[in-house]
Amino acid sequence: MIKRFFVLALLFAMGLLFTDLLLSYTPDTELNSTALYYANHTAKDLGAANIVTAIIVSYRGLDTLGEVTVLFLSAAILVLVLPKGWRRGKRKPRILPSTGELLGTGSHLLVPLILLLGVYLFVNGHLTPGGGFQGGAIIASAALLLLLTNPLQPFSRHLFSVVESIAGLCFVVIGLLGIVYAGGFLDNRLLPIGQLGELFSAGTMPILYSLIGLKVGAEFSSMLINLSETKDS
Amino acid sequence: MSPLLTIMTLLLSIAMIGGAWVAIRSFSLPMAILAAGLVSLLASVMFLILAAPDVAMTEAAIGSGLTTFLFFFVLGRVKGGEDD
Amino acid sequence: MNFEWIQIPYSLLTLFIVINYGLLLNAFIAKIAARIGRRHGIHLFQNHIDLIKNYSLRTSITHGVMFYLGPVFRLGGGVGLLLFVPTLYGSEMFSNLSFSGDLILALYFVFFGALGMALGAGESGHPHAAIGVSRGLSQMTTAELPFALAVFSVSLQYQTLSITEIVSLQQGGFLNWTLFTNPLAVAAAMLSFLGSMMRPPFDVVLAPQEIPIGPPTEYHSSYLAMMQTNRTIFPIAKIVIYMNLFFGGAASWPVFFLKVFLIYMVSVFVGVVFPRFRVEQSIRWFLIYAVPLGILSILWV
Amino acid sequence: MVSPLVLLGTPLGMAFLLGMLQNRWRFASYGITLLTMTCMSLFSADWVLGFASGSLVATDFSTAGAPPPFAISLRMSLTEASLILLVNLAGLFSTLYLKEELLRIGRRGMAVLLIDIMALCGIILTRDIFNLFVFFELVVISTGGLVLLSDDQRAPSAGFKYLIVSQLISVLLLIGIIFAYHSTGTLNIDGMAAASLGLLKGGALAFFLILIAVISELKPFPANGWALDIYESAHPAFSAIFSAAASSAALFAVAKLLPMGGESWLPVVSSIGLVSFLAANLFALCQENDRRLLGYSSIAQTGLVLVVIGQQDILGERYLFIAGGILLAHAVAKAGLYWLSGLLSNRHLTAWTVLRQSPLLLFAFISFIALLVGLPPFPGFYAKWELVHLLAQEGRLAILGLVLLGALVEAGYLFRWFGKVVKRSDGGEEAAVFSVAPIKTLVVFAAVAGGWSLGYLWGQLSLFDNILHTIPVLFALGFLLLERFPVWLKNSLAIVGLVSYYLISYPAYDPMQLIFGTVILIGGGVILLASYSVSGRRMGFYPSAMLMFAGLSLLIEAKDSFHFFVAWELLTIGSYFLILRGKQSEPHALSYLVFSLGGAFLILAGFALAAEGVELFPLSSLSQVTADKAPWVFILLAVGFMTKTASVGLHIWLPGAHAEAETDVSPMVSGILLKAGLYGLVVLLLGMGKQQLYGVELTHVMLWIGALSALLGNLMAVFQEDAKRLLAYSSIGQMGYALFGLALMNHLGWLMALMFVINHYIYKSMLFLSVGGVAKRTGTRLMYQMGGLITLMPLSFIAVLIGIIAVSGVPPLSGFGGRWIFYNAILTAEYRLPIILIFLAGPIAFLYLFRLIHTLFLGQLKDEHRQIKEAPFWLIVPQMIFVACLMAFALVPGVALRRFDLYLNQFFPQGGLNWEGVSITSQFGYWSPVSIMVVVMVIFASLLGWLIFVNRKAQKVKQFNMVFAAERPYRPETTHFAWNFFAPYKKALGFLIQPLATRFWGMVMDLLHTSADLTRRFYTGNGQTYAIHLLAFVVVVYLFSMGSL
Amino acid sequence: MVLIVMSTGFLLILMGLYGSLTNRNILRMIVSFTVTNTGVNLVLISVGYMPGRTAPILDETVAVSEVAQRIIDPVPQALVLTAIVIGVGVTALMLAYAYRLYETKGTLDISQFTELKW
Repeated sequence: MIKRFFVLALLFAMGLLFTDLLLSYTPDTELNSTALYYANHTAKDLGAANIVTAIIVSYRGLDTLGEVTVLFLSAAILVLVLPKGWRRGKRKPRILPSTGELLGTGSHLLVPLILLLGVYLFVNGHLTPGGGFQGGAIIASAALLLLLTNPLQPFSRHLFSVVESIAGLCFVVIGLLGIVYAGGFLDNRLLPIGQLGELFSAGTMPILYSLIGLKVGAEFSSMLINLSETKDS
Repeated sequence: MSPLLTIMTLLLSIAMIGGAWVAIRSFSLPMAILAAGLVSLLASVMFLILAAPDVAMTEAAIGSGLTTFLFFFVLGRVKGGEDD
Repeated sequence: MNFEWIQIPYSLLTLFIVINYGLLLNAFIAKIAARIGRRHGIHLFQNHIDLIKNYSLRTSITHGVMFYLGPVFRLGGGVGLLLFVPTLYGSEMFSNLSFSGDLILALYFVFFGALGMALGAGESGHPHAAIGVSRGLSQMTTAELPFALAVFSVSLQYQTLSITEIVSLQQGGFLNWTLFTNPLAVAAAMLSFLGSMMRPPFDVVLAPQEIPIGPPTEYHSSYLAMMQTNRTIFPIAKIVIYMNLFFGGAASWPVFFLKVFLIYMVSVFVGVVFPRFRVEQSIRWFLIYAVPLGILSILWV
Repeated sequence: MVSPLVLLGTPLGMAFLLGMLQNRWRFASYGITLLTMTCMSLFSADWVLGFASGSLVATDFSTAGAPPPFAISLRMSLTEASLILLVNLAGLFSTLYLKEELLRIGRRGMAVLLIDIMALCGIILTRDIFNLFVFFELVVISTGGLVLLSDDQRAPSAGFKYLIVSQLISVLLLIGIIFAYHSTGTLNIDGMAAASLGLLKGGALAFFLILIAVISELKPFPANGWALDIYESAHPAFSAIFSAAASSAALFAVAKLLPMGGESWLPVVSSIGLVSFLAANLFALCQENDRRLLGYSSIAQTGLVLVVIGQQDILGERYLFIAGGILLAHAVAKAGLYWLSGLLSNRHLTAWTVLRQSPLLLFAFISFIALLVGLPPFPGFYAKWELVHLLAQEGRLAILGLVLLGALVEAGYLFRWFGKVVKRSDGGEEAAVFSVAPIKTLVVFAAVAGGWSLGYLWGQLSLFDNILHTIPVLFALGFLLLERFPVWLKNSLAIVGLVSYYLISYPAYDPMQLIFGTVILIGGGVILLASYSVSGRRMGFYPSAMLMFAGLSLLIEAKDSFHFFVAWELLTIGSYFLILRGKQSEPHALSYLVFSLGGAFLILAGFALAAEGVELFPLSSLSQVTADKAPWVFILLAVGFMTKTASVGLHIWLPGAHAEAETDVSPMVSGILLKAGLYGLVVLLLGMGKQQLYGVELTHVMLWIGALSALLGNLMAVFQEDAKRLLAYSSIGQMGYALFGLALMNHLGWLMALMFVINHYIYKSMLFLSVGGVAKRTGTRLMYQMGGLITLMPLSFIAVLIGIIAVSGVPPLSGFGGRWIFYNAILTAEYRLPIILIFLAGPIAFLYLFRLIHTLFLGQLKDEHRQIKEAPFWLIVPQMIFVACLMAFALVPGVALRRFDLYLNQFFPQGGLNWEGVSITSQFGYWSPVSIMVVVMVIFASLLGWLIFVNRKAQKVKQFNMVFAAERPYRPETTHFAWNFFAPYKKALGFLIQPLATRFWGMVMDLLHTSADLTRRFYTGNGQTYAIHLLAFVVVVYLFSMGSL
Repeated sequence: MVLIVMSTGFLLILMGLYGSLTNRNILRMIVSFTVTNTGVNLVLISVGYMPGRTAPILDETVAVSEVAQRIIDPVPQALVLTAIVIGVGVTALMLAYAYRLYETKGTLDISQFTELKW
């Protein structure tokens, strides 16, 4: 009880801090210099319609690289963290209650569609809302669906890691090529930027975002699979 | 800024806070997880209102969808631990 | 003041006079004590006879090198102390070997004999010797303190460390004596004097020797003779220092004999009146009564 | 030069590549990892060299082809390059070290390790604040993975605690970042600084959040329970990275961010650092687990660097030198210690005793500890020196004091540990195993090499000379290489070295230096003769001894405060190692070291206060210290020096240290080392003269201290049962005399003090040697267990006899000269009261001296000692030399003193001595050593001769002819006459020697320990509580800083 | 409106923190942290919001020439995207840890994992 009280007092103080922040906040009426630069230069220099994508993939590409690395790390560490016996249990065949006709058939029907949606999202990431992360998550949801229908679904873990690694490697290599052949690391002008609004425009941006999508998808999937695989229950 | 939007925001906010309350204080852990997912989902609606479609999609897909499933996968493995 | 060869026979002469006077003095005091106790007492020359007898005895017992050193140190200390201090003021003949050093030399040479005796007694391996020594040294540390303070006070008073000069500054009437110009220092010194005379109430140091098997049993014949000689010389050598520092010194032998006798009698009287102190009692006594006097005397100057 | 982006991209790419490989290609994976790490290290080394040679300037690297504020940019300058070199090297060596674990865990673990290192480099390089956040998260997650490398079952819980806390941190960081962005319109750190974020509306709060989040990554007290748990349970090689690399990176991040907030935040940072530094050091006192202890120490050191960062406003261009010195020294040492801990199987501190099996590893261990504590010649020393000076110059005395206090506590527990390792017997039930793994050992030695080269580098970079360039130090270190050779060779070399150094340098000495120099170098050589009696190799003795002598000889040559202090530290360390060699000396060596270092810090503070920003402060300018500071400088320095001379109150280290030291070490530390303190006082008093504080004459106070030391030292010596302890206490008394003499501030007082320097050296060395020889033969130092040794060890007896006559000041030996000068000196003194104490002290010396000689050599020979032989030849040789010296010095003291007497005339023109022929005259009295000697000898010889003559036929009486029998009591020693020898004396004066000082210092230690032990319990081990601590920390800092800003 | 969202965000943060600091069950702590993360994301987005403007995407309604006047600040959105992904990474890791801890002790009570202390 004392602890709870103490926590409340601390949070109250934090609340004061936040209130302070809140009260000192005045919404901007004009874009600040950074945002203005992005607004004015994205289309012209990078040829991307979705400014957020441009920022993520190009201007702040290093962040994104770090971000996919976070996922890569999480996926890798997940395997390390989970107890040794976690995966062994799957040797024992289990009798599971049927998941039902509807789910089974539905999933077989849905999975390709979902995959397609995912791919669409990240391929068009530089033009429309959505991109690699969203697309990757959706691809992972396909894997999830398969898992739900059949928890014993055999997945080629190696396939995931190869996809993941190749995507990551390509990302890094393209980024580094940017230093040599274009303005800098992850400069998308490695390829011609093309016409604003077209699919094959914005230089390497769609490629990079697709790589991100693949990588994220693979990582999420392997995370889900690793967490779902059962020991004995 | 239409008043409609403001009212919607307000309602969403209230719903989120309610959801959050359930998430942190609910007796049942699955309920808490679902409530947290719901908060996330409502947040993604909020993001749409705030003109951030990219974020909204991500939050919906990852924050509310994927995370919730991760939780349930683990929850299924910890027998008896959920009530500690 | 430089060394000349003639000083050697002069010093030996001093030594001779002092030994004889000392022997007689001791016998005289013993006689007085005996008469007070209605006994007949010793013959006045008994000490002479004993001494000569002991010197002529042979022994076939030794306890080792240090055993020899005991009496040697002891007597060497006594003789040295006597000779390092001018005996008669203004007499070239009886200023002995005082060119070697000043008051400080005398002050520290007092310890020479004590140290030697302690060592020699220790060599005998007799436990009582060690007990006596430890008591003696313990008592000495505090007994000497008031004296050291008084000496310091006196040298501050006269701004010199030379004994001859101190005496010369006290000439011209007994009111010039330190006894009257610096009574506190004298008081402190006299209390200290009581402690160093090996008489009651401060003679518990000697107690182990009184036990039949104590060190004197081991030190016999010529050893004993040497120690007896020292017993004779040492108190007088010490009194000479007191006399020079506090009582105006002595310009001639009669004055010398008189002053030494009177000073000696102080300790005798006190000894008759008080019973023995234990060591820790005497230490406290010196610290409580004598040392403050000494401190006051220093502050007084 | 390789672009920093490649530096980040390559390990990342390789990590991705590892993800693709087959699980079974483990060795290939490991090879790739190792290769990558090596390349990265080489690349960063290339950068460092480039910057160091001056061919490069700091450059920004932009990404995405857009200019910096709009795209993420990286910066590379000397600082960044050095730090990433550090990070990569830590990574490389840890990879080597982790070979087995990595092969077991497989490619994923290696990938995580690579990414961890990469992310740390990213934190250092990036100039974008959100990018910083990303890299921090990467570090968090990879840490979460790498914690699992450990076999420790508790590691996962530690990792989880870390994750909880890092969640909180990231919340704070993100909110801070977005509001900072809102205020300034940029995410670039430089941009934010240019827009002075701290001054904008809401900006201060945003900055606060960012700052506190990054600082939280530094594990500040009290929000650091999680970090300790990680340190304790993680694999040591990972802890090495976590401590060395991660902390450095986070510290750099703080330094990078601070310009955003402006100068007003510096005190906040300083305070946080200071609290961490003190608290962590305090808590470390109670640690028994090695890795947790190292964890506490890491936190403390990080706190110290944080203090430095917070003080950058006054450090100016030396900022990097100072911060870098502390940071790099800590990083190398801590990494080394963690690697070392991996070689041991047991986690208890005392388990490290197995290191004794390998002298090289022991050397590594002590090198690391010296690096951490900041002893010369390591970088921390130079850094601390300059830091303290700059702090003093700006009057930031509170910080100065607290930093030094913390450093002292740190030195305390680290050296306590070292002492245990060197001295404790192996624990017993759980004997630690000591794995011999060549690669791991190699890694440890890489750290050792790194530490020493950093020491050299910092010496070169410092404003002063390089310590490693001074001949005496090199000579001492050279003995490290000779360790394999036998004693006789090393000993001869040492003696030749000392003597030839003396011959080279003495023409340049003034009389003052000459006296000290002779005592130190020639005196040292003489004492070293005794070391021939030791056979074998005597590992560790010569480097330590020579280090001490190096320090001593440098001390008297020092012209300025820096060299003086360096020498002071060197001699302290050297003598500590020497003392530690004694069988039972562990606790005493520790208290010696703690007191000495405490004293040294006071001296450091004193010099710093005096220097007032002068880079090289000549000792002669002590006289020009401004009047308002002078008394304080005087007090600091005087107390510092009096610690070394063991003045009463600060004396409790001495008896144990001197008594427990080895036979030939005791004379060195007593006869020679104590003089260092006197030399310091001489320098101080010559420079500053009399000082007054609040109307109190400070030399007067010293007079009292000296007199009290003389009295109490002697008094305590009287009651010792242990012969060497008795001598040790007597040293306190003797030093009291010398201090008294100096404090008299007149000609003769100083002459007396100098005479004590010579005399005390001779007779105390001699006594320690002979008592040591006796103790060696009898196997005990307790006096009541000895006796009657005179016939068996006559030469030792003669030495002691002469020694005690000299000590007690009885004519005719040289001790009397001292007393005579003393009396003359006090006749002109202004203060009379303390003299009384000295008077009392004098005869007391008799008591213990008599006891010493009597109970050892006289009395009854013990049965078990009947077969004893005279002390070894080489112990006797120096004793006889000393006897000869004493005799010579007694006869012709003028040889040594006359020149000095003249020399003193320039300081105290009044009251010199007159040297006419053989007699010496002062204004008050006279003294003729030769005639005294002749007279005494003649009397003595004639009496002795006669006695021998008449008793020439005497036979020796057997000792049992005089002992009476009695029942043997339960404790036989209580009936021995030598037991409790001066019992009545104790009854009378015992109250004076109540162990007040011991009790006081014991109480201080207890208080420290108890409070540390109680408060550390708030690290409950509960991850949630740790998170609450963090939150509370944030809130408290928020309230404080908002209140003060 | 922005202020409403922002205060909601802050409130969610505080509630999440409260939940994670008072619930002893590890899974509940993690759930609470996701609530906190959602709150953080809300705050981040609301800071970048400007009333009356549209999403930072160029399409038929937003011409290149007037883009600076029409769109809202894209930077916070980019940051939030990154933050969400990082958040899920950390959450996944914590969940895995939770299971690992459960395996060792058979409990999810955080106060049971205190072997390391002091």
